[in-house]
Amino acid sequence: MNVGSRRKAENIIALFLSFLAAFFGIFWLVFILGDVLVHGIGALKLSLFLNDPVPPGVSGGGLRNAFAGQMLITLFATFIGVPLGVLGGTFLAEYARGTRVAAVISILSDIMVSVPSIVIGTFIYAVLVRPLGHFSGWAGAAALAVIMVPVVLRTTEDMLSLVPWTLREAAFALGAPYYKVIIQVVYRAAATGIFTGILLAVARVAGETAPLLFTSFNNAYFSLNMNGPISSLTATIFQYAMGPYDDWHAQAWAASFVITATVLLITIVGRILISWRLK
Amino acid sequence: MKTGLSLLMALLVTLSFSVAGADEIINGAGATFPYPVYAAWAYDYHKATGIKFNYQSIGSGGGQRQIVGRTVDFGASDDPVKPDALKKDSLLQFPAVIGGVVPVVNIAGIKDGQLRLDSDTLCGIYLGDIKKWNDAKLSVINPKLKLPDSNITVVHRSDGSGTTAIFTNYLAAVCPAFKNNVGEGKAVKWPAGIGGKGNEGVANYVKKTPNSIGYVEFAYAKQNKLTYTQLKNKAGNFVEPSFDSFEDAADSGDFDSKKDFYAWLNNTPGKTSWPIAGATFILLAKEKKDSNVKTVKFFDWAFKNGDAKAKELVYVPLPKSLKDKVRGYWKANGIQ
Amino acid sequence: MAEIVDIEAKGLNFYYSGNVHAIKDVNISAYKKKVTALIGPSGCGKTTLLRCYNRMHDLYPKNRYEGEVIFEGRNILGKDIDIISLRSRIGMVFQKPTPFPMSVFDNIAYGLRLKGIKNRGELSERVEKALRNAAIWDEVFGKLNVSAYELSGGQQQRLCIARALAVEPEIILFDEPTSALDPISTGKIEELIVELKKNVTIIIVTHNMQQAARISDWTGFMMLGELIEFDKTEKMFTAPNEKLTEDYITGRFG
Amino acid sequence: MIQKRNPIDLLFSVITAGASFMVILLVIGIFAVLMKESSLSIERFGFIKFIITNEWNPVTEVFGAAASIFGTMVTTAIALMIAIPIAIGIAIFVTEIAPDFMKGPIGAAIELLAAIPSIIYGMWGLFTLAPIMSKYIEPQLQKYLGNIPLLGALFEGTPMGIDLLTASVILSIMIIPFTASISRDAFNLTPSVVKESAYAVGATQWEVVRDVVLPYSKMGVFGGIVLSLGRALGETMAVAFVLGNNHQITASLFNAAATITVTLANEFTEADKDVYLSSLFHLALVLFMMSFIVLAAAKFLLFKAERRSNV
Repeated sequence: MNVGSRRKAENIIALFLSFLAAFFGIFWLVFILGDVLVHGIGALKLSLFLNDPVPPGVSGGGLRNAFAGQMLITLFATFIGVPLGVLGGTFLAEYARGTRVAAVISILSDIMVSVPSIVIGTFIYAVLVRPLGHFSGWAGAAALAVIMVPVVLRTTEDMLSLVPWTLREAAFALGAPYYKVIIQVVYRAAATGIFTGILLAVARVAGETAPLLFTSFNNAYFSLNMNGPISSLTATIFQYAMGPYDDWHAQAWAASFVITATVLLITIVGRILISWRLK
Repeated sequence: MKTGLSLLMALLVTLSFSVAGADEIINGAGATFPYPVYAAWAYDYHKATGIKFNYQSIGSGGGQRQIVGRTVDFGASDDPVKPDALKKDSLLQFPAVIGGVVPVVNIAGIKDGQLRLDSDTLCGIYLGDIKKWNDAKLSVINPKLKLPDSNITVVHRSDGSGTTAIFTNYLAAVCPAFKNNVGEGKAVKWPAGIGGKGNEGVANYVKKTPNSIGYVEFAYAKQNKLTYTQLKNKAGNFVEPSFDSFEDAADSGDFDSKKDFYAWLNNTPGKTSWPIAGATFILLAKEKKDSNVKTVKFFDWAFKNGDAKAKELVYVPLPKSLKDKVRGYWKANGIQ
Repeated sequence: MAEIVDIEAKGLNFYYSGNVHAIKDVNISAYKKKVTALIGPSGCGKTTLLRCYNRMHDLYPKNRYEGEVIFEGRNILGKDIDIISLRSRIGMVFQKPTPFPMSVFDNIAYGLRLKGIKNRGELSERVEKALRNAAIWDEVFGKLNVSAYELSGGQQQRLCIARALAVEPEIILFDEPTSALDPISTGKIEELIVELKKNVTIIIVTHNMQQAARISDWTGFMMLGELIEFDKTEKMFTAPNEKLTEDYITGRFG
Repeated sequence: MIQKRNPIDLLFSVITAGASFMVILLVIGIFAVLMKESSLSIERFGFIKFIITNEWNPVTEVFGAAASIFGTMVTTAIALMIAIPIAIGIAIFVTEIAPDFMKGPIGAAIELLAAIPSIIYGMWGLFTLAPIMSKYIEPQLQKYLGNIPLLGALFEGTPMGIDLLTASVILSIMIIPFTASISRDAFNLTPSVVKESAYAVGATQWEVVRDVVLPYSKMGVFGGIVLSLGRALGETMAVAFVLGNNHQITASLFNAAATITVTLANEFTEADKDVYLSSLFHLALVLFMMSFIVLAAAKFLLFKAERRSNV
């Protein structure tokens, strides 16, 4: 019976510890979100979206430039990264299914997903910024695209592999060429999954800062010119939070709130799509 | 849905290319030291002319690097570049405004201008030799203050910085130990402390860290209500940082357009002059004729209309004679 | 031969979360050292009933029992019952082999160690005994230290039986133990079950009526959560009282 | 008549192949470009010597990565030490212990927290955590652990909140949800029937977790830990705000330090001399290789383990 009570005590202690770990972890996380929420909403004003920054000391500035720049960079990164990723994933899951090449590319992509994003920033600086002679939104978009490609590629590959082979056979049996089978049947069957993967990839790059520091740089003005330096929310948060002005801090909180809310929203939509697809 | 998307995309692409032509923008980057005044000038200039002057304060090292790499229209640096180095990278250099570097502290109960420092103590703190605020050396020159028995947290710059260049140039000039152990430059190997990015970063860390000391351009100290100290100057007087004490320092400056205005304003002999001051410079790429004209137009406008704003932010506008020299320098280099 | 009731369900009702009434007022006894088979069409509640005996349903929230299951004079559905020790006395073998991710030896020793047996000699003695009783000793005594996953499906299932036997339970519950196995392995397990009843009481859920006929002493026929008929196996398969039972056994439905 | 292969199909296959070969091209390209850009530094300081030299002096133009590598390793190690037990605790809680009505929300919350951009963690660290660390946590650590020989050396100096410890804590808070969510997925792969059979022998909840769930999912959890390790190695923004940017190797966790990523973020646009910039590229190359090797090694181990369990 001693053994029994010892085991029970051990059980309770272990369960309590795990509860404690969960509580501890979740405490900090709620703390962070709460902080961002409280400070962010407090600083959220309409002028934040409508005005451009003003010099420290002048009131009424906003981050219109950063919102526009962030959207533009993310959008173009998506336009570059997604087609490459989806097509690449298609090759691995369809034409190269089961081959050694596919396995190698697949593993390399997995590794690329974890390559530090700042390293990608230095790479783009060396191949796009310096040769062209200026920082540019394109360079920023390219850096983010490089981060996106392996993510989208792997999700596409996984999602396409989940489509039953018999479905393809059924289409082949009707005399369709492979590319039509892929585009008209396989893509359609895997559409939700791929779309979710794309959403999550967008959410991930939308919050990236490090690769933008040396590529799209920053711009104190509203600019839609992808050929020149362009502002981004994340780089602005870095500048403003590190700066000494209270105005800047408030705006950094507000920007953090907006970017967190956006990323979470995209993620939630993605998750809902996943559960919806699994039903 | 699909056509809508591609329409949107086409629109965006054309937009982002077409704006390229119409956009009047000057891109510059560099010193954080003059950022407050440049930002203020740029704000007024944009209102007056509609031309955008995008200045990113990344540090003087960055300003030099980016103009050498030609990734910006102009670079800005508080660390004057020597004429032969300018020639090598085919650059032009002129001063834009003058300011002072001040030590700032965060000690409970100590107010602006109360703490006195001299070259010896400042040097000792930055070398890590003086570790506590109640160190005997500090007590001697501050008999009236009750300094705490706390460790000093030293804050310095982490980026390539003209402010650091001016500050270390001063320390190296007055303190042999510093010259030998650390040296001078935009970025040095600090023996102690934490590094903030930009004047902004140092100001921020000092603000947030009790018992810390840092060095920033005076405008940052003012705008952030940081506690500045007195410093003993070459003439042996303790002076407070102010427009006047900076102007005194500026007066002794020897700016020569033939040497591309290369000059330091540290440890000047004036009775009331602030010992750590410097001009901040603009760097142009010789061959970028079009953007140079735009940049120069901006500074010409600032020389005419920006003095009041500069004074408000406690920068010293260039003296009239120096402004004329700079204009002559532009002309001589074919920028009209 | 006197039949002694070992475990008895009285007026047992069971509801899955969401109030699905899965067991409806069932009264059934299992006799000591006999094999009781539960048969019936899919979804009739036989597995659900089986899992009441060792309160497996407690692992999932919002499941609810009503009525009693009497074991050694106590209602094991009571709140004060220590489920952990109950389960070490009523063993269970599942539909598919479920070896733990550890060696053959450790799989068998697992329950013993939980009971606090640490002595190496005693452990190996009891592991060997359990493996012999499960008629698998001859096949695995050379590979006690290899992962249990390396055994064949039939061996894994007998390993699981040995694991259940090792803690010397009074009752073992079998949940369709052969449905995932080939005929030869099935035959071995059936022989084993007949052998085991010398020592333990067995309740077995099976899909296979021939199996029930071959190995059980008593048979209960269930449908839609109700126990339709419960009787000696010979009686059930030759002259059932209920029309439904007869229809099922003769293959008219199910 | 049997026709030749549809030309559009051929075209499509070539296009997709091209897109997927982009990945190989990128890996080789990044490696080659970083190699080329750091050639000046490699030539001047030597590839290996650069890694072990503890000197980062822009004045004398002598550069060595030891301090940055040290910072990267220490922050990563401490972050993992804190994060792994907590993350696994969370995963156990969410999969095995929590009442059902909590499982869903907590699980979802963790997924979402894993998606928060790292810069948010960094900024929060500067504004909120650093003052808490310097006022409450670090003085307490110093008080209770500071006098223990050897261990005490970790907690020497002024608790200023801008230091290795704070950076490591933020990093750990950032990777907790990530690690927890992967561990949870791994735990959920344990077949419930195997868990049931452990319960059926009379195991307690903890014993089931310890003896069945953990061993069953150890490969998945290991993979998750490696991914977290990769994230921590390469994370920039979460630590950039609170690390203090000082190139030094010290025993005390209360000192400012630098990691490879933070050095790059701070100094990359500012390096004014060619050898300075080249050294920064060299740092990037070192980081790239570090994360590449760690992940490739983990992939290899997992691959081998998978093959073994499939036999």
